[in-house]
Amino acid sequence: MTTLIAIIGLGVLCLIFEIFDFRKAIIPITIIGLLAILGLTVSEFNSPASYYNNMLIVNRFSVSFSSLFIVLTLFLVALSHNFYENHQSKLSDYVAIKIFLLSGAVAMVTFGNLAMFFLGIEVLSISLYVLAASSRMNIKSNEAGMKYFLMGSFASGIILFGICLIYGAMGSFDIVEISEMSQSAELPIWFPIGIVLVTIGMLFKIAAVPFHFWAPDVYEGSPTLTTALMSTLAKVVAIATLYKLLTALHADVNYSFQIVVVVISIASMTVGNIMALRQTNVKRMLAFSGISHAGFMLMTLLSLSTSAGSLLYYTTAYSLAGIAAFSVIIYVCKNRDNEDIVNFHGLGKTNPLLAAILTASLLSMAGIPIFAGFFAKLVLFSQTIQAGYLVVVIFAVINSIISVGYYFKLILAMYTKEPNEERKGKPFLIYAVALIAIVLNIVLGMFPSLVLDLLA
Amino acid sequence: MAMDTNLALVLVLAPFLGFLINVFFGKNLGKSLSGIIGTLSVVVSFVVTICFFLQINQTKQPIQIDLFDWIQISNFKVNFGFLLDQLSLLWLLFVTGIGSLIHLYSISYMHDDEKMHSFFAYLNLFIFFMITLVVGNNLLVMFIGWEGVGLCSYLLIGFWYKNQDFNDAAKKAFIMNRVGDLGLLIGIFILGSMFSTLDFATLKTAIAGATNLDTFWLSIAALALFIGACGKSAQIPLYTWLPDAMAGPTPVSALIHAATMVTAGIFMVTRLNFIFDLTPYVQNIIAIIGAVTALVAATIGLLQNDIKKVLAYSTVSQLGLMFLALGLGAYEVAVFHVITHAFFKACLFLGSGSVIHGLHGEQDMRKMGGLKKAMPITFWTMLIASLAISGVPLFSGFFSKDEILMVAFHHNIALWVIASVASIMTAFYMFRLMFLTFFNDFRGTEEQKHHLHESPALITFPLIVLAILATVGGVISLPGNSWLNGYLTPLFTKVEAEHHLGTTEYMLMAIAVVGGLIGIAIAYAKYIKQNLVPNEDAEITGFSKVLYNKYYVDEIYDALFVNTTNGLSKFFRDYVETGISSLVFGLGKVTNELSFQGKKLQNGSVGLYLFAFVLGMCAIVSYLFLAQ
Amino acid sequence: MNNILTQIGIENYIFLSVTLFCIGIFGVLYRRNAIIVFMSIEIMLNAVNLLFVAFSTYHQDAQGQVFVFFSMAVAAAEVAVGLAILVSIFRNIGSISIDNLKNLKG
Amino acid sequence: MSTVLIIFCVLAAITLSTAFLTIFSRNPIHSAIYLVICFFSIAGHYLLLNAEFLAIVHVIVYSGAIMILFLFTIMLMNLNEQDEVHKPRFTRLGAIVSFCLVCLVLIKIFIDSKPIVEYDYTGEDYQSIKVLGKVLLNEYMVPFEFASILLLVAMIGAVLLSKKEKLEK
Amino acid sequence: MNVSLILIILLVGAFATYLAGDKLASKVALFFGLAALGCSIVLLNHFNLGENISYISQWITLPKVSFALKADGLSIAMLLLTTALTSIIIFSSFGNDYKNSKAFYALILFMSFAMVGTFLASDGLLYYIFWELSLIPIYFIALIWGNGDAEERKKAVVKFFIYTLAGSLFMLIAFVYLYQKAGSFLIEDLYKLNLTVAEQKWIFTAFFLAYAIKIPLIPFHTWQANVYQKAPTVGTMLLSGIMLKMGLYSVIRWQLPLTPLAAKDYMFIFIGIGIAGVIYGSIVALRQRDLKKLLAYSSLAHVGLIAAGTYTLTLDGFRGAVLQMIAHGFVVVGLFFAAEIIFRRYETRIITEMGGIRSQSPKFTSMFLILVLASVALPTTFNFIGEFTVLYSLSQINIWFAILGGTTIILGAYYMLKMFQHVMLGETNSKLFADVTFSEGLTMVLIIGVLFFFGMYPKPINDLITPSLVEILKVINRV
Repeated sequence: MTTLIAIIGLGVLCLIFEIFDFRKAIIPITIIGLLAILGLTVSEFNSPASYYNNMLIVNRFSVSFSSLFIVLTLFLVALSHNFYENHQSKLSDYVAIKIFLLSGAVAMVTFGNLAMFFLGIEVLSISLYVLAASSRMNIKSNEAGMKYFLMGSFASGIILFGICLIYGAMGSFDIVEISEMSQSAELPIWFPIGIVLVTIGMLFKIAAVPFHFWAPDVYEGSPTLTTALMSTLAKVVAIATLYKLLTALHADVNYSFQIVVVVISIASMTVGNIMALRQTNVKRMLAFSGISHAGFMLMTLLSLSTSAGSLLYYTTAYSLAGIAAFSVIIYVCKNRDNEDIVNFHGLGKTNPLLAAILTASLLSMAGIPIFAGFFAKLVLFSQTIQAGYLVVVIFAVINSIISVGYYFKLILAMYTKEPNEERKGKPFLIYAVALIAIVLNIVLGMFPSLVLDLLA
Repeated sequence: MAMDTNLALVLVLAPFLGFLINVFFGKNLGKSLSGIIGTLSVVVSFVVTICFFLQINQTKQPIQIDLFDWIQISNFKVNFGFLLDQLSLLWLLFVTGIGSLIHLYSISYMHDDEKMHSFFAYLNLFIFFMITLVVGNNLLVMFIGWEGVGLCSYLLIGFWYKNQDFNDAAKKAFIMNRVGDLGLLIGIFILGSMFSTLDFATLKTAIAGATNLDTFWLSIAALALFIGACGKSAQIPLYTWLPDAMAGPTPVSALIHAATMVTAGIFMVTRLNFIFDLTPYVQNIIAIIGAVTALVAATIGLLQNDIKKVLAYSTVSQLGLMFLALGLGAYEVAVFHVITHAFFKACLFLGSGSVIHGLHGEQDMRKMGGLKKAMPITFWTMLIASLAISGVPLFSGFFSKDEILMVAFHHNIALWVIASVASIMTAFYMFRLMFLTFFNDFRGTEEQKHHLHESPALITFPLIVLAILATVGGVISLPGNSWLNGYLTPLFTKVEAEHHLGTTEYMLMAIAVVGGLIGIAIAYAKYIKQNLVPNEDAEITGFSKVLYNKYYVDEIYDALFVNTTNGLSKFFRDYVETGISSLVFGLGKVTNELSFQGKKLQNGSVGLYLFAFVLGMCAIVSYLFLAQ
Repeated sequence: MNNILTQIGIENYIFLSVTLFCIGIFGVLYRRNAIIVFMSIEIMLNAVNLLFVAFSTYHQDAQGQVFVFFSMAVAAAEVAVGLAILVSIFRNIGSISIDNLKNLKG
Repeated sequence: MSTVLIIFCVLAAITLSTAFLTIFSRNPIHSAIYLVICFFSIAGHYLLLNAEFLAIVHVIVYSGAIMILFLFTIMLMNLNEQDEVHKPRFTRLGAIVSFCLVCLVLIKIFIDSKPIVEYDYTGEDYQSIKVLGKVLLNEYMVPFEFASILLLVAMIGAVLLSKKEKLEK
Repeated sequence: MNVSLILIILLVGAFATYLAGDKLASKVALFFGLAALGCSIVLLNHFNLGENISYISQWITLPKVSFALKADGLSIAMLLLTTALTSIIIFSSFGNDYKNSKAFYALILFMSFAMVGTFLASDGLLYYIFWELSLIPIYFIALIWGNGDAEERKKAVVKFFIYTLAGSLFMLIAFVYLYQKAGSFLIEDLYKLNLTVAEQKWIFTAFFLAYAIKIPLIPFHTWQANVYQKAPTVGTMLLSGIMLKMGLYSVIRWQLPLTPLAAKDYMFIFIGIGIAGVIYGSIVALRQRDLKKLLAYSSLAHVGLIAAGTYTLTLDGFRGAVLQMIAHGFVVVGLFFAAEIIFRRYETRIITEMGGIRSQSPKFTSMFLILVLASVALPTTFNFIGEFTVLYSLSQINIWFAILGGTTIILGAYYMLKMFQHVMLGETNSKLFADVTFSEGLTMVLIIGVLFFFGMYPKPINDLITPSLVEILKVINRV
């Protein structure tokens, strides 16, 4: 609860700073503020509670995911410094929107009432629409924003319809009440339909096949920092929320629903990976890679009762790798009009550190050991096999193999091609973010219990 | 015992030391010194051998020396050790003895070669391995020597490595030997698993003590061992490498490809006589192959013009005779022939070497002739050796060959006929060689003629020694009173009764002698009376051409094995490899193509995206709520 | 007085709402004019709002109606942002047909 | 058939037909007008269900604010029939197919489901302004405040998207 | 003192090498390589004294993974092989001048680290991690410092990586499945499992995919020749000398004991595959134009035989396989080094462009010839011991296996001597060929020394490995 308030306060503070022309202080203050909020959040870890008539329920799950979101936002805000160098007058808006977005995200994992859930997702979405379209004069950005907006609000409509049906069945928005009722009485069919519709809406947000089409286009068109945000924070928030929704509502997760999850999961992995193979735009490639990772994350829904820890671990691993990768992309593609793979040629020679970081993050995504990505997949596989879905795991493995193909395309470009031009400057914050993210990733890879045991 | 061990080590390691010295310091030592060291090292072995020989001749007790554990197999252990018994010492005697002589010979013969020190190094190495082969106390130590001599043979055949033909010959020798080696290994495997030992002595007692022997597997083992012997001793079907091996320097041909290495097969069969005795089928096969080899090689030898090739086929033919004897169970006879053959064949080779040396490398007999005057010692020594090989009475070859023929006669007339024909042919082609080389006028170039000279003493001395041995070597096993048979008796399980010299035997002897003389006479008529010179290659026709081309066996082998393998290799390389590879790449290509097609679906139209969204939603909802 | 839905039947409201929602979906799929697409989305949201009120009556519960307020706020916010994006697109390419938005593909 | 049901049917007919017309009319302005009618009919439904406050708010927000915004944009862009691009046939086909599909699927499900026959009636006041206010500002205080964040974000966003940048060099 | 020390040395070495800078890198790397070798010898000593040198500690609670390193004789033998070869390989590269050599040598040490880990790990997951980890350095070594056309190289290397990864991921599934059954990844616990035949069969197949690709066995070998050819010689040495031994080692350590019933059922098929590899590899090697490719195919043939030996499930097969693994490791490193020595002088690997080297370089010729002969298993060389034992074990299963497998003696001699003839012999080459330098010579002599020493006296290694192999056989025959 305090987290949410503090975040909103910080957002407002950003806007106030702009008014009083403390522009230079915005990012440092935000970073410090976020660190403080992180501390605040973590301190709630062992004190589960519910606030305001169950509007917000703070438990380990919400705290750990909130912390993850805060860390991710921290990274993204740190990257903003360099990214918005030429847009100083809008800096406060950008940062404030990110902070508000974080508040939406936190609301989504902390919700105790579907109203909070819906508002949270809308805050998140609307912020994202704005950020996607935020490069005003760039047609691609406009297009990305428009596509995202159209499809996003369509999905919102569906989610809303789902919530409505749940309400119709239960007469309440409170998840505790709903979950109690869902176990006892004979339910009208509205309830499962509602759950399914909400799930579909969330599947859209995490870009699972066949609701994934927006993702590559939007990722490609959006400003790179926004893409980073979408592919890490937004995706993680969506899957976490979906997970929470399904667990908290004791939803009707029966066998046929699991079959649907299996099919979607396999389809997402396969489509994402196969489509990524022929991409030359790095952001687009990562978008498809994100789709395939969505497929992996969906595997957690097959063993709902036990997989919270592994979901947290997977999302952490994935998003840390994503942050590291995107920081390098931001650095490399700064002042370029596209993110074509050509820009990465010879990075291994001109900038070995960043190349190494990007390589490491790609390897993590590919699931190569010692990187957290490996354990993430391992734990996932383990749980899924335990749940009896060996087929999914086999598909997952085949997809891991395919994925190496395109991750390595980028690595090859960095190490085997001749560099085309020198890049000037070594922006400290980008280096720091990339390095910290990847180091965190590796540390988690070496000590997976740090995260895995949090929600055990 | 420690004394024995040390002496045995000296025996084995002296040539190895010579090898090491020559390898590492040969270049600095100078040619003569390296030659002397090489020779000395073999002489040392020879002296030690004599010591042992004298000792064992008295005690009659074989000397067993175990050095260390070598290979560990689950059901048995192979020690590295030596066995010095009658057989191995006998072999050692002529290996090191003739070896010393040939080393001595080489000092002069190879003096013009810039790589003389490596020549001696290889020779020493060869002697080392040959000794190992002979003294090994089990099959595997023997196998070390077995492969080692093959290696040295390879090195020495290809000694003039700048000529790729010679290298080809060397390679061929090695590979064909290896075919045999595989056979030997298989034999070893079977014996090992049957009796859980490879040690000769233990093996012998194990077989002797075995109650119900699996004769089938024993026969297979014997056959496999015999294949090994075929490879090493140039028997059909693995004989074709030996004539090609003449590419090496002549001392090598004398030492390795006439006197010592090629007799390894006979050594091995004799060593394992207790196995072969139990497998009569295999013995028959050995006898038949031996006889056929003797005949085939002799027929080929009839028309060869290269002086060394003639000798090479003669060697193959003589080895065939020895195997005939082995196959008939007359091991001591075979051993006897090995020894006499070593004397006269070494002498012949060295003589031919002397001739070649005198003619600066000419080997074609058509370009020789009339060398009698220029090279008298060579001529006389070679003549003696030829007489010996032709079986002229009182020369050593007469006794040994005669015994083989006699044994054959007693077993099977057909084999006797074949062997007799082969020996008549031998007499013919040997004297053809002699007449073409030493009689009539010189047919070479003027310049060669100008330089004709007798070889230096270092070359002629071994010739003389060997000629003497070739003459008197027969005394060790005179018919009716054989020292050799008595000496070897402890080795054999079955002791054949001594042949009494009855009328039949004298008849046979007479037939053999007459046959030999007829052969010589024909050669005399053809090459002295008519003064014929063999035709140029192109003019040879008819069956002669088949013979001259060695029955086209090389060509047939090439077509059957070499070309097939090479063709297969090319096929594998060009098609199968690319096939499998493209199968793997194909998977990648398919996914890539899918990706390419998939990109078309992602066409940027929001309408399509939403359409997919709605369809997906319908599908899920209807699956969940309508299909149930 | 009793529940008004006894006379109408909640099913009828559901059918009406579903149909309206589907019309909204149809509009989104059918039209290429971004403004009309926005309107279709508004129709969808309104269909849901209608159902909320119906359910609220069905349960005799105020929460459904309260939720409609939030839903309206969301609709308003979405429209504001959507139109802002639309305007900026219109400024850049002079058209609001979503068919013209095909630069990003593949 | 009771009066209420008749009113419901009429309103429903108006709602659906105007919704259709919104989509089918070629002129965006007409679409907007039809949409307004549609919204009014929905407000009629609200009134029918005794949700007077909501009906008024609905009219104010939708017909008053959102529709004005639409119209304003349409005017701004000066849209008319000619601007309407030709729709490819398969798009239309796809749209119709999916419309029918969704409709059929959803309606089929609801038809299949068990009909509701009993309706609660507590007689308590649950939808007067007073009650709504209490619920909204007591129970739903946090979402209410959070909605303000939503609007704030929308505002910042709209500004961000249309604000011209001061070029600082 | 326990075995984790050696891992630490290598890992620290990798970082130290990277930090040492380009100039010092090779020396620092060699220092750490030798330190690791020394450490493994000390460990051997401790092991022989019967001390406990394993290390185990809990690593991840859920799934239950331990950081468990256990060294039995087999592991220590592989450890010695790895560390000795690493040092030799590093030393052998002193004659080359690599750009960015700090990264290069760091990667070598890192790879060595991963491989040592693979040989030591006694926890399935830890083992898998090391197994995968070893892929990354070799990928970069081959990619960045490789030779030949860049595009071709990329294709080959990526294929290699994806292919091997593909195989090992199936192994991962098998491990996870086993974990579900056993509740632990520890090898002791996995050994205790009683799986049904059907389960064993698919687990066996999953393992086989991983190992067959890594070793490689036909028909999974297509990556091999190209990568060997394209990788820098150091990389090729690492791959052929040590890395493929990982696969063979794993067959003995993991695959067979975990799935004994399947192994027995499938025995003939997999021995057949191994032997087919022998013949196929030898025949393909005959007509290769590229020296390194030829050696690659020869390697294919040799490992085919080793694999066949392991699948016999006999003590002899195991022992022969392990001996041959070590012997082959040394000889193949030596041969590739010979190819490198030629490349340093002639800048080519095409056999037809060589020839006539012998007269210019007697030392090199002798050493090369010895290696060639060792690789065709001439008695007195180490390879003979291994090959003999393996063939013997095959003959115990079926004499035809021994005969067919034994063709390697003939075919091997054929292609190796043919290669030797065309590379070294013939008319003196017009291009100058300087004889080996001191360091090159030293490298070769070391390798040759090892081959001859153990060829004559394999007992120490035999005594080292036999008890652990007997243990493994006990596990295999537990049912």
